[in-house]
Amino acid sequence: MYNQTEIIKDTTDLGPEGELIVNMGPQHPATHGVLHLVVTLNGETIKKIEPHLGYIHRSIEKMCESLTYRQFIYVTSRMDYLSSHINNTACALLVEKGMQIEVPERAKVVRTILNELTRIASHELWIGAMAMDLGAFTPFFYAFREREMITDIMEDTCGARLTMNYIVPGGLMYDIHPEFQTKVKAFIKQFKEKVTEYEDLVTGNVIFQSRTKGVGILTASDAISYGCTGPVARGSGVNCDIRKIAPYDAYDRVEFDEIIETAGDSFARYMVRVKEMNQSIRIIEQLIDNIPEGDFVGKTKNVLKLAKGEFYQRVETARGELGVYIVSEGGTTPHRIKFRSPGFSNLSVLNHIAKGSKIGDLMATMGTLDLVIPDIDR
Amino acid sequence: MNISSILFYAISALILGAGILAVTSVKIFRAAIWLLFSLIGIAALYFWMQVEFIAAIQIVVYVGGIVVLIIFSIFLTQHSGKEMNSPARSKKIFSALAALFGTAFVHNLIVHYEGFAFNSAKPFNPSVAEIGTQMLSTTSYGFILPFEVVSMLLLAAMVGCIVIAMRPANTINSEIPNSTTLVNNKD
Amino acid sequence: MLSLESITKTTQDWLFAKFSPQIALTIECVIVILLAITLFAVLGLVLVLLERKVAARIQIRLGPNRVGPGGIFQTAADTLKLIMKEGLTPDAADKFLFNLAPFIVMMVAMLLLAPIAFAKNFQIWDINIGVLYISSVSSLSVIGILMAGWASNNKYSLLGAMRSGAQIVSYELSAGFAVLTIVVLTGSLQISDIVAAQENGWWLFKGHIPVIIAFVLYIIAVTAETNRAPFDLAEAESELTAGFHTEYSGMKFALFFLAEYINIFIVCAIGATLFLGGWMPLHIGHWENFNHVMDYIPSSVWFMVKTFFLIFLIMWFRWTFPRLRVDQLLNLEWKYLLPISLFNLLLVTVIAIMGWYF
Amino acid sequence: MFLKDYISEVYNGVSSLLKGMRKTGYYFTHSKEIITEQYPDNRATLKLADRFKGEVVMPHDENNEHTCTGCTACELACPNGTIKIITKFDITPEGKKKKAIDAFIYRLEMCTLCNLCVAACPSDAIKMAPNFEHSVFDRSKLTKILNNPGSKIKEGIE
Repeated sequence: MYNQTEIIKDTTDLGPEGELIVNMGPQHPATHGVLHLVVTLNGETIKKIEPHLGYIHRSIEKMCESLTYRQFIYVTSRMDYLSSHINNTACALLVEKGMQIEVPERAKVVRTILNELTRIASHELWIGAMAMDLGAFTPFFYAFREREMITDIMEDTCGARLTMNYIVPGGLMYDIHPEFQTKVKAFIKQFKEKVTEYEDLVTGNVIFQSRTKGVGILTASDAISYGCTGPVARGSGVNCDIRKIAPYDAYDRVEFDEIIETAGDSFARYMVRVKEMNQSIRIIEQLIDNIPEGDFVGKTKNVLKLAKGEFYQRVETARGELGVYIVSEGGTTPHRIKFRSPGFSNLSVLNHIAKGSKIGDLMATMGTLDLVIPDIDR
Repeated sequence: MNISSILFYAISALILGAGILAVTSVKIFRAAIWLLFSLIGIAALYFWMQVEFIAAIQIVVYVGGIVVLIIFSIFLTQHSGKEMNSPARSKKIFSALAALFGTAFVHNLIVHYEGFAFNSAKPFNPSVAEIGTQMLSTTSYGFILPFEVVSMLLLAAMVGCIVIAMRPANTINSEIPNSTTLVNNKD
Repeated sequence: MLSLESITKTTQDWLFAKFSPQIALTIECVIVILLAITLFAVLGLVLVLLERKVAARIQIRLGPNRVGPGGIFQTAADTLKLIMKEGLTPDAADKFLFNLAPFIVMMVAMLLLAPIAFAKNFQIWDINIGVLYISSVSSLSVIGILMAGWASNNKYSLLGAMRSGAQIVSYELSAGFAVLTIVVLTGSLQISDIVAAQENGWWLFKGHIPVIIAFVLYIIAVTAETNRAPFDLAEAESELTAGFHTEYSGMKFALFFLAEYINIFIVCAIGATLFLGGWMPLHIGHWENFNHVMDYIPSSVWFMVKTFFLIFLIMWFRWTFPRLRVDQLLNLEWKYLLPISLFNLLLVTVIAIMGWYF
Repeated sequence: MFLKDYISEVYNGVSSLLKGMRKTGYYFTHSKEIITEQYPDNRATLKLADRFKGEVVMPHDENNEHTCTGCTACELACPNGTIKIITKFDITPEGKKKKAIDAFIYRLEMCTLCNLCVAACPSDAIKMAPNFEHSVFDRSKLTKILNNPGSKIKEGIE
């Protein structure tokens, strides 16, 4: 890898053969956080991209080792903060699996609904940010208007808008808000009306299409060998939806399609996410009227202790497959914890797929990889 | 001395000063910028002479075209920011001699034919339509032949550009993925 | 009726009666310069506020509304802030050119103001090659941008300047061809002649579909020439942070910012002059009463309304479309706009020769 | 056919752009779609969700009594060490010693508002309050003592 002195040396001078080395980030409007890309350019053409991480490293894995199985869940909200619910679900599922806790049906269904709402919210934010990367500012505000409805629902039920910490091992922290169902239905209604706006402004737009079609092409075999998951891999024709492959919570009882596009370019990844939002709506519609009555949290011991051994649980976040791996020594805290975050693998293909394209294409490619830097750099 | 002649001397000073700076500057980009000012000064001189059409063409061709081209080629060279080495003394002396000789020659020509007499005949003010007609006329003093020769030259230059800019066809479609390599990893 | 024409005429008469011609001319020059600077300041404030309000309305926001009623002093406050900020010059920059560049850009914008007819007989310089003058002088602004990009000694700036250079040089062609269609129809390059030719109807309505195509091409080309979205590659903030003015701050940045808006005003004013009849009121055929009512509206109001309509159109583009990529930008010009405008010019020439316009 | 493709390409491109402009034009002309909330001005009508997790408070009743027994369950549940409970022994009228809280120290600047302390409390002595305007000029003001001065534990709470 690069060391710091090398970075400084390289970037103060022109490289060999007229190469231009540009530091994009850690403070750059298109990197959505503190990602640092050392981009080697030849004119406008990209020759090499080297991502540099570490600007927002908070050693979350190490922190989790000193927290109990109830406490460590809240930290995971801070990894991929746009799908914090799903991160929390992954941890709760792992603890439940390790201790054989029975989760009530009500909790399972509510978790599923909330996970799908989180996915929609994340994709809404992504669609706005993606349009902004390509220079269209307005869709951002339209997307945030719908996302605001979701965060309002979250605020009502979970008490927070971004880092909810609503899911506990065994179920939910408290019952859903009495108006939860009506609000979710109102959201579905508005979403279905307004989703055509993205088609008018973004999807169908000739400039947007020409910016994304045939750009950043990732083949299916490359997607697998780089470990890509989520919409990035599904845009290349790999079916890798954990909700289908290894259903958790209430995903085994709902009907939905795994969206797969085969083109592998930025537009395919874009379309996967847009269509996934519709599938999420479909899942929510099936569940929202059928939330079973009963307890919202299962019976758990006061002090949670995982048996000695190794445990792994994977879920599908908005960005791809999140894996939680715990080595337990039988105590109240994990001995070793490891998160397999989707963003890290998705970022690793950037050099491969953006090489040889223009700087403008780098933005389109990076936008559709949907990078959340705290997720990559835990 | 009226305002008009003050303006003339100011413009001339700009042209000559910028010209001297253009040849003496050690930074190539600055030299280009001084050349630009010199050329703008010449356009200003045309405006002063009230031949606006020529002045506008001077700006379009020299400033908007040639200087921009020069600046672009400077950008494409590597060491555009570095200071150039000062030329050898013998080169300097010969350049100065050449400049002096040129000045003397031009001066001699002007004195021989017209002198510096101020010609105060009626102002030269052709309409744009007249210029257009003259450009395409085949009568005496018509410019149709040079006009067409220049068009041919430009056409040749354009064809040359296109040939240089075209890239080989095989490099375009090499990165499209093969859609038959789709893999399922269902477990 | 109080019009700008009578004011200028009385002023001029008074000056020439009171002073010797040379002094009167000098005083007139000073007045014109003061008026131009005032116009610049006012336009800068108004257009920036207008842009922010238009953007806010399109983006379902309210926009600036805290400084003054409805936020009308927001841009004044911003200007004050920019004046008080330190104008930094990077250490490794070519300091002379770095500081010169914003002034070049501003100067070009000022020069372009000369031949614009703001109202009936209210024009700084009715030069006989008006349109050619505008297209030649506007080609100078690219020099300022190239200078700024190079002198900053910043890679983003350099890339932005290169893009901007390629963009302006190529889009000048189709803007020029669009302007030429009107020149062909009018048979004159002088602004006052072009306006006078539209007395019985604007060229946009008189000239059939080719002129409408030329109008569309003109709007696209000038949007690109003024570096506005969707052609704002020179300052594409998601790619190059701020392009050629990355390193500028304080008043030097403000000059670039102001010049951008002044340039928009100028190209829109020219567009309004060429295609929408300048200060000519809207006249429809033989509706005498209607035409009479329209004549009561001062010519300066007509001019401003048309110009601001075009400015709004350009703002509307900016807040709707994504940005093009640099090679697509050049593709658009060389593969679409240029062939269409060449063909269109041919069509207009045929129409002009045959006299098929109204 | 080449020319036909060319023209249809131009037509489709332009119509897609016009579609987008129609949408933004719609929003430009419909001012009731504006969603801006003018925050400090709308404080009076601002309605926060009742579950909003803003800070931890300890409710007291009209007799200045709370229900905290000082069991330190919240202190143990907190992942950040936000809560510190200092206990003392009160002498009840019967002459018996009874454990009570001296100070319930809550450090807002360290709190992640995860709600684990509230969930852990066996006697519902603390809860989350929907306050979000927490900015102060001095960091030490964020360290709060939640029990009111002179407050007592409610009768019958063990």
